[in-house]
Amino acid sequence: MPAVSVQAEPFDVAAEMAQLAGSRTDIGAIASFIGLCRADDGLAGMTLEHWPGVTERAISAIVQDALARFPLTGCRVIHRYGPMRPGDGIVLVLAASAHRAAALEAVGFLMDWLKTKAPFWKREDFHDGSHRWVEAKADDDAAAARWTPG
Amino acid sequence: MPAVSVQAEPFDVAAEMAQLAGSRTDIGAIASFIGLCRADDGLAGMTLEHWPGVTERAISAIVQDALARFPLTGCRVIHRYGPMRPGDGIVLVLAASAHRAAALEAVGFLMDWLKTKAPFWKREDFHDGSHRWVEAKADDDAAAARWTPG
Amino acid sequence: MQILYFAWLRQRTGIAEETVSPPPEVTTVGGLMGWLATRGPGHAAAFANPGLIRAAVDQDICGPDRPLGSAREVAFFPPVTGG
Amino acid sequence: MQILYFAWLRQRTGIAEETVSPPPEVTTVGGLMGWLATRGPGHAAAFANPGLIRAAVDQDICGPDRPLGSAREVAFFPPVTGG
Repeated sequence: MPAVSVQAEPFDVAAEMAQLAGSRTDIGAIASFIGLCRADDGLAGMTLEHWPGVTERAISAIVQDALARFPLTGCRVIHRYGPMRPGDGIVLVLAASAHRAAALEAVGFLMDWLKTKAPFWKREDFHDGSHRWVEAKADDDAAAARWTPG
Repeated sequence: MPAVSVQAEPFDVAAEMAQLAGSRTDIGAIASFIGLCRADDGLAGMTLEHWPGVTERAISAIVQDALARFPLTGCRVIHRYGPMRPGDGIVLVLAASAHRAAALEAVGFLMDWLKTKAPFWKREDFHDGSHRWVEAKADDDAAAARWTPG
Repeated sequence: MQILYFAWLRQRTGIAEETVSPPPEVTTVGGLMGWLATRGPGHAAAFANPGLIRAAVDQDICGPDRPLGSAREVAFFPPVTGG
Repeated sequence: MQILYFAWLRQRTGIAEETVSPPPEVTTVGGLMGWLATRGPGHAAAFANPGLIRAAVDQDICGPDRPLGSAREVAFFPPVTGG
Protein backbone atom coordinates (compact mmCIF):
# COMPACT_ATOMS: atom_id res chain seq x y z
CA MET A 1 0.00 0.00 0.00
CA PRO A 2 1.62 3.29 -1.06
CA ALA A 3 1.20 6.21 1.33
CA VAL A 4 0.03 8.49 -1.50
CA SER A 5 -2.52 8.08 -4.29
CA VAL A 6 -3.60 10.70 -6.81
CA GLN A 7 -6.60 9.27 -8.61
CA ALA A 8 -9.85 10.08 -10.42
CA GLU A 9 -11.77 7.33 -8.60
CA PRO A 10 -13.64 7.80 -5.30
CA PHE A 11 -12.03 6.45 -2.13
CA ASP A 12 -13.37 4.04 0.49
CA VAL A 13 -12.64 5.45 3.96
CA ALA A 14 -13.38 2.25 5.88
CA ALA A 15 -11.19 0.13 3.57
CA GLU A 16 -8.34 2.64 3.86
CA MET A 17 -8.59 2.70 7.67
CA ALA A 18 -8.58 -1.11 7.76
CA GLN A 19 -5.49 -1.20 5.49
CA LEU A 20 -3.68 1.35 7.65
CA ALA A 21 -4.43 -0.56 10.84
CA GLY A 22 -3.80 -3.98 9.29
CA SER A 23 -3.26 -6.50 12.07
CA ARG A 24 -1.13 -4.11 14.12
CA THR A 25 -1.92 -3.83 17.81
CA ASP A 26 0.37 -0.89 18.62
CA ILE A 27 -2.01 1.73 17.19
CA GLY A 28 -3.94 3.68 19.81
CA ALA A 29 -5.29 6.43 17.56
CA ILE A 30 -6.41 6.93 13.99
CA ALA A 31 -7.29 10.47 12.98
CA SER A 32 -8.81 11.30 9.61
CA PHE A 33 -9.88 14.19 7.48
CA ILE A 34 -12.15 14.16 4.44
CA GLY A 35 -12.54 17.23 2.25
CA LEU A 36 -15.84 17.30 0.36
CA CYS A 37 -17.23 19.23 -2.59
CA ARG A 38 -19.85 21.73 -1.33
CA ALA A 39 -22.82 23.12 -3.28
CA ASP A 40 -22.24 26.82 -2.64
CA ASP A 41 -24.62 29.23 -4.43
CA GLY A 42 -25.42 27.84 -7.85
CA LEU A 43 -22.45 25.47 -7.88
CA ALA A 44 -23.05 22.33 -9.95
CA GLY A 45 -19.68 20.88 -9.03
CA MET A 46 -15.94 21.33 -9.25
CA THR A 47 -13.18 20.15 -11.51
CA LEU A 48 -9.71 19.52 -10.12
CA GLU A 49 -6.70 19.83 -12.37
CA HIS A 50 -3.30 18.48 -11.33
CA TRP A 51 0.21 18.00 -12.68
CA PRO A 52 0.67 14.25 -13.16
CA GLY A 53 3.84 12.92 -11.59
CA VAL A 54 4.78 16.20 -9.94
CA THR A 55 1.66 16.19 -7.74
CA GLU A 56 2.43 12.67 -6.45
CA ARG A 57 6.02 13.64 -5.66
CA ALA A 58 4.93 16.84 -3.90
CA ILE A 59 2.49 14.92 -1.68
CA SER A 60 5.08 12.21 -0.98
CA ALA A 61 7.49 14.90 0.22
CA ILE A 62 4.80 16.28 2.57
CA VAL A 63 4.13 12.76 3.88
CA GLN A 64 7.86 12.20 4.53
CA ASP A 65 7.89 15.48 6.41
CA ALA A 66 4.94 14.38 8.56
CA LEU A 67 6.56 10.99 9.30
CA ALA A 68 9.75 12.77 10.40
CA ARG A 69 7.87 15.27 12.55
CA PHE A 70 5.29 13.07 14.32
CA PRO A 71 5.63 9.59 15.89
CA LEU A 72 3.26 7.87 13.46
CA THR A 73 2.78 4.18 12.78
CA GLY A 74 1.60 5.16 9.30
CA CYS A 75 -0.29 7.65 7.21
CA ARG A 76 -2.25 7.71 3.97
CA VAL A 77 -3.20 10.50 1.57
CA ILE A 78 -5.61 10.13 -1.34
CA HIS A 79 -6.31 13.19 -3.46
CA ARG A 80 -8.71 13.00 -6.38
CA TYR A 81 -8.69 14.96 -9.64
CA GLY A 82 -11.27 15.49 -12.36
CA PRO A 83 -14.96 16.38 -12.00
CA MET A 84 -16.61 16.31 -8.55
CA ARG A 85 -20.29 16.63 -7.62
CA PRO A 86 -21.48 18.22 -4.37
CA GLY A 87 -21.05 15.70 -1.56
CA ASP A 88 -18.16 13.88 -3.28
CA GLY A 89 -15.00 13.30 -1.25
CA ILE A 90 -12.03 15.18 -2.78
CA VAL A 91 -9.25 14.39 -0.35
CA LEU A 92 -8.69 11.81 2.39
CA VAL A 93 -5.92 12.04 4.99
CA LEU A 94 -5.36 9.37 7.64
CA ALA A 95 -2.72 9.23 10.36
CA ALA A 96 -2.20 6.43 12.86
CA SER A 97 -0.13 6.62 16.04
CA ALA A 98 0.20 5.09 19.48
CA HIS A 99 -1.20 8.35 20.92
CA ARG A 100 -3.94 10.75 19.97
CA ALA A 101 -2.06 14.06 19.84
CA ALA A 102 0.38 12.86 17.17
CA ALA A 103 -2.40 11.44 14.99
CA LEU A 104 -4.57 14.57 15.18
CA GLU A 105 -1.69 16.99 14.68
CA ALA A 106 -0.31 15.02 11.74
CA VAL A 107 -3.67 15.23 9.97
CA GLY A 108 -3.78 19.01 10.50
CA PHE A 109 -0.19 19.34 9.28
CA LEU A 110 -0.81 17.22 6.17
CA MET A 111 -3.95 19.17 5.26
CA ASP A 112 -2.31 22.56 5.75
CA TRP A 113 0.58 21.61 3.47
CA LEU A 114 -1.58 19.87 0.89
CA LYS A 115 -3.57 23.10 0.57
CA THR A 116 -0.46 25.20 -0.07
CA LYS A 117 2.12 22.86 -1.67
CA ALA A 118 0.41 20.20 -3.78
CA PRO A 119 -0.18 21.23 -7.40
CA PHE A 120 -3.94 21.07 -7.68
CA TRP A 121 -6.21 23.76 -9.08
CA LYS A 122 -9.93 23.85 -8.38
CA ARG A 123 -12.42 25.15 -10.90
CA GLU A 124 -15.98 25.87 -9.79
CA ASP A 125 -18.54 24.76 -12.38
CA PHE A 126 -21.89 26.56 -12.20
CA HIS A 127 -25.36 25.42 -13.26
CA ASP A 128 -25.47 28.15 -15.95
CA GLY A 129 -22.40 26.61 -17.64
CA SER A 130 -19.96 29.25 -16.43
CA HIS A 131 -16.73 28.46 -14.59
CA ARG A 132 -14.52 30.17 -12.06
CA TRP A 133 -11.03 29.20 -10.92
CA VAL A 134 -10.82 29.20 -7.12
CA GLU A 135 -8.34 31.73 -5.77
CA ALA A 136 -5.73 30.72 -3.20
CA LYS A 137 -6.53 31.91 0.33
CA ALA A 138 -4.18 33.89 2.55
CA ASP A 139 -5.75 31.86 5.40
CA ASP A 140 -4.25 28.71 3.98
CA ASP A 141 -0.78 30.19 3.86
CA ALA A 142 -1.17 31.34 7.45
CA ALA A 143 -2.33 27.86 8.50
CA ALA A 144 0.70 26.25 6.88
CA ALA A 145 3.07 28.85 8.35
CA ARG A 146 2.13 27.87 11.91
CA TRP A 147 4.15 24.64 11.46
CA THR A 148 7.31 26.60 10.62
CA PRO A 149 9.32 27.61 13.69
CA GLY A 150 10.14 31.27 14.17
CA MET B 1 -29.68 9.93 15.08
CA PRO B 2 -28.59 11.02 18.56
CA ALA B 3 -25.24 12.82 18.78
CA VAL B 4 -24.08 10.54 21.60
CA SER B 5 -24.10 6.77 22.09
CA VAL B 6 -22.61 4.82 24.98
CA GLN B 7 -22.71 1.18 23.97
CA ALA B 8 -21.07 -2.23 24.35
CA GLU B 9 -21.27 -2.94 20.59
CA PRO B 10 -18.57 -2.06 18.04
CA PHE B 11 -19.18 0.94 15.79
CA ASP B 12 -19.15 1.24 11.99
CA VAL B 13 -17.13 4.31 11.00
CA ALA B 14 -18.28 4.44 7.38
CA ALA B 15 -21.96 4.13 8.34
CA GLU B 16 -21.57 6.86 10.97
CA MET B 17 -19.87 9.19 8.47
CA ALA B 18 -22.61 8.55 5.91
CA GLN B 19 -25.29 9.30 8.55
CA LEU B 20 -23.56 12.51 9.58
CA ALA B 21 -23.26 13.71 5.98
CA GLY B 22 -26.75 12.53 4.96
CA SER B 23 -27.75 14.26 1.76
CA ARG B 24 -26.34 17.61 2.88
CA THR B 25 -24.20 19.50 0.39
CA ASP B 26 -22.99 22.25 2.74
CA ILE B 27 -20.35 20.07 4.41
CA GLY B 28 -16.81 20.73 3.26
CA ALA B 29 -14.97 18.80 5.94
CA ILE B 30 -15.43 15.72 8.11
CA ALA B 31 -12.76 15.09 10.72
CA SER B 32 -12.68 11.93 12.79
CA PHE B 33 -10.83 10.27 15.61
CA ILE B 34 -10.84 6.62 16.62
CA GLY B 35 -9.25 5.49 19.87
CA LEU B 36 -8.15 1.84 19.78
CA CYS B 37 -7.14 -0.74 22.37
CA ARG B 38 -3.36 -1.36 22.13
CA ALA B 39 -1.52 -4.54 23.07
CA ASP B 40 1.14 -3.00 25.33
CA ASP B 41 3.49 -5.47 27.07
CA GLY B 42 1.54 -8.56 27.99
CA LEU B 43 -1.84 -6.85 27.68
CA ALA B 44 -4.65 -9.23 26.71
CA GLY B 45 -7.20 -6.46 26.52
CA MET B 46 -9.00 -3.77 28.48
CA THR B 47 -12.29 -3.47 30.28
CA LEU B 48 -14.10 -0.15 30.39
CA GLU B 49 -16.43 0.63 33.25
CA HIS B 50 -18.87 3.53 33.09
CA TRP B 51 -21.70 5.12 35.05
CA PRO B 52 -24.88 4.42 33.09
CA GLY B 53 -26.96 7.54 32.50
CA VAL B 54 -24.44 9.92 34.00
CA THR B 55 -21.84 9.08 31.30
CA GLU B 56 -24.31 9.82 28.50
CA ARG B 57 -25.27 13.15 30.08
CA ALA B 58 -21.63 14.13 30.61
CA ILE B 59 -20.80 13.43 26.94
CA SER B 60 -23.93 15.27 25.77
CA ALA B 61 -22.81 18.33 27.74
CA ILE B 62 -19.37 18.17 26.06
CA VAL B 63 -21.04 17.88 22.64
CA GLN B 64 -23.25 20.92 23.37
CA ASP B 65 -20.12 22.81 24.33
CA ALA B 66 -18.43 21.85 21.04
CA LEU B 67 -21.50 22.89 19.01
CA ALA B 68 -21.52 26.27 20.76
CA ARG B 69 -17.79 26.79 20.26
CA PHE B 70 -17.26 25.64 16.65
CA PRO B 71 -19.37 26.25 13.50
CA LEU B 72 -20.30 22.60 12.96
CA THR B 73 -23.01 21.11 10.78
CA GLY B 74 -23.03 18.15 13.17
CA CYS B 75 -21.01 15.87 15.37
CA ARG B 76 -21.18 12.33 16.69
CA VAL B 77 -19.59 10.58 19.66
CA ILE B 78 -19.71 6.84 20.29
CA HIS B 79 -17.94 5.52 23.39
CA ARG B 80 -17.93 1.81 24.15
CA TYR B 81 -17.81 0.05 27.51
CA GLY B 82 -17.10 -3.53 28.54
CA PRO B 83 -14.27 -5.81 27.40
CA MET B 84 -12.01 -4.75 24.50
CA ARG B 85 -9.38 -6.76 22.62
CA PRO B 86 -6.25 -5.19 21.09
CA GLY B 87 -7.21 -3.51 17.82
CA ASP B 88 -10.81 -2.87 18.91
CA GLY B 89 -12.16 0.65 18.54
CA ILE B 90 -13.05 2.16 21.94
CA VAL B 91 -14.19 5.65 20.99
CA LEU B 92 -15.29 7.36 17.77
CA VAL B 93 -15.59 11.13 17.39
CA LEU B 94 -16.79 12.78 14.17
CA ALA B 95 -17.24 16.47 13.41
CA ALA B 96 -18.58 17.97 10.18
CA SER B 97 -18.28 21.60 9.11
CA ALA B 98 -18.19 23.81 6.05
CA HIS B 99 -14.48 24.34 6.71
CA ARG B 100 -11.58 22.16 7.79
CA ALA B 101 -10.26 24.09 10.80
CA ALA B 102 -13.56 23.88 12.70
CA ALA B 103 -13.95 20.15 12.04
CA LEU B 104 -10.39 19.29 13.10
CA GLU B 105 -10.40 21.52 16.16
CA ALA B 106 -13.79 20.22 17.31
CA VAL B 107 -12.50 16.65 17.22
CA GLY B 108 -9.46 17.63 19.31
CA PHE B 109 -11.69 19.51 21.75
CA LEU B 110 -14.15 16.61 22.10
CA MET B 111 -11.36 14.08 22.69
CA ASP B 112 -9.59 16.26 25.26
CA TRP B 113 -12.77 16.69 27.26
CA LEU B 114 -13.91 13.07 26.90
CA LYS B 115 -10.58 12.04 28.42
CA THR B 116 -11.00 14.27 31.45
CA LYS B 117 -14.78 14.65 32.00
CA ALA B 118 -16.63 11.52 30.89
CA PRO B 119 -17.02 8.92 33.66
CA PHE B 120 -15.16 5.94 32.19
CA TRP B 121 -12.52 3.87 33.93
CA LYS B 122 -10.12 1.63 32.02
CA ARG B 123 -8.80 -1.59 33.48
CA GLU B 124 -5.87 -3.31 31.79
CA ASP B 125 -6.32 -7.10 31.68
CA PHE B 126 -3.08 -9.10 31.39
CA HIS B 127 -2.44 -12.54 29.92
CA ASP B 128 -1.47 -13.85 33.37
CA GLY B 129 -4.96 -13.03 34.67
CA SER B 130 -3.89 -9.95 36.63
CA HIS B 131 -5.51 -6.54 36.24
CA ARG B 132 -4.44 -2.93 36.65
CA TRP B 133 -6.62 0.18 36.69
CA VAL B 134 -5.21 2.84 34.37
CA GLU B 135 -4.17 6.01 36.17
CA ALA B 136 -5.32 9.41 34.93
CA LYS B 137 -2.61 11.37 33.12
CA ALA B 138 -1.55 14.92 33.98
CA ASP B 139 -1.02 15.28 30.20
CA ASP B 140 -4.73 14.85 29.63
CA ASP B 141 -5.62 17.58 32.10
CA ALA B 142 -3.12 19.88 30.40
CA ALA B 143 -4.60 19.06 26.97
CA ALA B 144 -8.10 19.91 28.18
CA ALA B 145 -6.90 23.09 29.90
CA ARG B 146 -5.68 24.58 26.59
CA TRP B 147 -9.34 25.13 25.60
CA THR B 148 -10.00 27.25 28.69
CA PRO B 149 -9.17 30.93 28.24
CA GLY B 150 -6.80 32.54 30.68
CA MET C 1 -28.32 7.13 51.71
CA GLN C 2 -27.20 5.19 48.63
CA ILE C 3 -23.43 4.85 48.09
CA LEU C 4 -21.99 3.93 44.65
CA TYR C 5 -18.46 2.64 44.03
CA PHE C 6 -16.68 2.56 40.68
CA ALA C 7 -13.46 1.02 39.32
CA TRP C 8 -10.96 0.12 42.04
CA LEU C 9 -13.24 1.46 44.77
CA ARG C 10 -15.82 -1.11 43.68
CA GLN C 11 -13.12 -3.76 43.50
CA ARG C 12 -11.63 -3.02 46.93
CA THR C 13 -14.94 -2.68 48.77
CA GLY C 14 -16.24 -5.71 46.87
CA ILE C 15 -19.57 -3.99 46.20
CA ALA C 16 -20.99 -1.70 43.52
CA GLU C 17 -23.49 -0.05 45.85
CA GLU C 18 -24.82 -0.14 49.37
CA THR C 19 -27.38 1.68 51.49
CA VAL C 20 -26.01 3.28 54.65
CA SER C 21 -27.24 5.46 57.50
CA PRO C 22 -24.26 7.49 58.71
CA PRO C 23 -24.50 9.04 62.20
CA PRO C 24 -25.50 12.72 62.45
CA GLU C 25 -21.90 13.86 63.11
CA VAL C 26 -21.04 12.84 59.49
CA THR C 27 -21.95 16.07 57.66
CA THR C 28 -19.55 16.30 54.67
CA VAL C 29 -18.34 14.10 51.81
CA GLY C 30 -14.91 13.93 53.46
CA GLY C 31 -16.48 12.91 56.76
CA LEU C 32 -18.50 10.24 54.96
CA MET C 33 -15.31 8.81 53.45
CA GLY C 34 -13.74 8.54 56.90
CA TRP C 35 -16.82 6.85 58.29
CA LEU C 36 -17.18 4.42 55.36
CA ALA C 37 -13.49 3.45 55.82
CA THR C 38 -14.42 1.95 59.19
CA ARG C 39 -16.96 -0.49 57.75
CA GLY C 40 -14.42 -3.26 57.11
CA PRO C 41 -10.97 -4.06 55.72
CA GLY C 42 -12.10 -3.73 52.08
CA HIS C 43 -13.57 -0.30 52.78
CA ALA C 44 -10.44 0.70 54.68
CA ALA C 45 -8.29 -0.28 51.66
CA ALA C 46 -10.61 1.58 49.29
CA PHE C 47 -10.47 4.82 51.29
CA ALA C 48 -6.79 4.55 52.34
CA ASN C 49 -5.77 7.44 50.06
CA PRO C 50 -8.65 9.96 49.91
CA GLY C 51 -6.59 12.28 47.66
CA LEU C 52 -7.01 9.79 44.77
CA ILE C 53 -10.79 9.67 45.12
CA ARG C 54 -13.39 11.81 43.40
CA ALA C 55 -16.97 12.10 44.61
CA ALA C 56 -20.38 13.13 43.32
CA VAL C 57 -23.39 14.02 45.45
CA ASP C 58 -26.64 13.27 43.65
CA GLN C 59 -24.56 13.04 40.44
CA ASP C 60 -22.95 16.41 40.92
CA ILE C 61 -19.14 16.18 41.15
CA CYS C 62 -17.78 17.85 44.29
CA GLY C 63 -14.87 18.14 46.70
CA PRO C 64 -14.57 16.61 50.20
CA ASP C 65 -15.91 19.76 51.89
CA ARG C 66 -19.33 19.46 50.24
CA PRO C 67 -22.04 19.21 52.95
CA LEU C 68 -24.13 16.06 52.60
CA GLY C 69 -27.36 17.92 53.39
CA SER C 70 -30.25 15.73 52.26
CA ALA C 71 -28.17 13.82 49.70
CA ARG C 72 -29.82 10.64 48.48
CA GLU C 73 -26.85 9.26 46.54
CA VAL C 74 -23.08 9.69 46.94
CA ALA C 75 -20.72 8.14 44.36
CA PHE C 76 -16.98 7.52 44.82
CA PHE C 77 -14.60 6.87 41.91
CA PRO C 78 -11.02 7.43 40.72
CA PRO C 79 -10.16 10.20 38.23
CA VAL C 80 -11.67 9.21 34.85
CA THR C 81 -9.59 7.45 32.19
CA GLY C 82 -11.88 7.06 29.17
CA GLY C 83 -11.44 8.27 25.61
CA MET D 1 12.12 24.36 -24.59
CA GLN D 2 8.82 22.83 -23.46
CA ILE D 3 6.28 25.19 -21.83
CA LEU D 4 3.43 23.84 -19.67
CA TYR D 5 0.29 25.77 -18.74
CA PHE D 6 -2.11 24.87 -15.92
CA ALA D 7 -5.55 26.07 -14.79
CA TRP D 8 -6.48 29.52 -16.12
CA LEU D 9 -3.14 29.87 -17.89
CA ARG D 10 -4.03 26.78 -19.93
CA GLN D 11 -7.53 28.15 -20.48
CA ARG D 12 -6.39 31.62 -21.57
CA THR D 13 -3.57 30.47 -23.85
CA GLY D 14 -5.85 27.72 -25.17
CA ILE D 15 -3.04 25.14 -24.92
CA ALA D 16 -1.68 22.78 -22.26
CA GLU D 17 1.83 22.78 -23.67
CA GLU D 18 3.97 24.07 -26.50
CA THR D 19 7.57 23.91 -27.68
CA VAL D 20 9.27 27.28 -28.09
CA SER D 21 12.71 28.65 -28.94
CA PRO D 22 13.02 31.99 -27.19
CA PRO D 23 15.70 34.39 -28.48
CA PRO D 24 19.04 34.51 -26.60
CA GLU D 25 18.15 37.78 -24.81
CA VAL D 26 15.46 35.87 -22.84
CA THR D 27 17.56 34.59 -19.91
CA THR D 28 15.20 34.46 -16.90
CA VAL D 29 11.76 33.07 -16.05
CA GLY D 30 10.42 36.64 -15.86
CA GLY D 31 11.90 37.44 -19.25
CA LEU D 32 10.34 34.30 -20.68
CA MET D 33 6.92 35.39 -19.37
CA GLY D 34 7.28 38.75 -21.12
CA TRP D 35 8.30 37.08 -24.36
CA LEU D 36 5.54 34.45 -24.23
CA ALA D 37 2.99 37.27 -23.70
CA THR D 38 3.78 38.53 -27.22
CA ARG D 39 2.81 35.25 -28.92
CA GLY D 40 -0.87 36.17 -29.33
CA PRO D 41 -3.91 37.66 -27.58
CA GLY D 42 -4.54 34.50 -25.51
CA HIS D 43 -0.95 34.53 -24.28
CA ALA D 44 -1.16 38.26 -23.60
CA ALA D 45 -4.28 37.68 -21.46
CA ALA D 46 -2.64 34.78 -19.64
CA PHE D 47 0.46 36.79 -18.70
CA ALA D 48 -1.31 40.11 -18.10
CA ASN D 49 -0.71 39.92 -14.35
CA PRO D 50 2.64 38.16 -13.71
CA GLY D 51 2.29 38.64 -9.95
CA LEU D 52 -0.48 36.00 -9.92
CA ILE D 53 1.64 33.42 -11.71
CA ARG D 54 3.92 30.76 -10.22
CA ALA D 55 6.60 29.00 -12.27
CA ALA D 56 8.69 25.84 -12.11
CA VAL D 57 11.87 25.20 -14.10
CA ASP D 58 12.37 21.49 -14.74
CA GLN D 59 9.75 20.88 -12.02
CA ASP D 60 11.52 23.02 -9.45
CA ILE D 61 9.34 25.90 -8.22
CA CYS D 62 11.08 29.26 -8.58
CA GLY D 63 10.70 33.03 -8.76
CA PRO D 64 10.86 35.25 -11.88
CA ASP D 65 14.58 35.94 -11.41
CA ARG D 66 15.57 32.31 -11.93
CA PRO D 67 17.97 32.03 -14.90
CA LEU D 68 16.69 29.69 -17.59
CA GLY D 69 20.16 28.17 -18.16
CA SER D 70 19.68 24.93 -20.05
CA ALA D 71 16.08 24.43 -18.85
CA ARG D 72 14.18 21.82 -20.83
CA GLU D 73 10.74 22.50 -19.31
CA VAL D 74 9.15 25.58 -17.77
CA ALA D 75 5.67 25.36 -16.20
CA PHE D 76 3.36 28.28 -15.42
CA PHE D 77 0.40 28.02 -13.04
CA PRO D 78 -1.66 29.97 -10.48
CA PRO D 79 -1.14 29.48 -6.72
CA VAL D 80 -2.39 25.99 -5.83
CA THR D 81 -5.92 25.43 -4.47
CA GLY D 82 -6.16 21.71 -3.69
CA GLY D 83 -6.97 19.92 -0.47
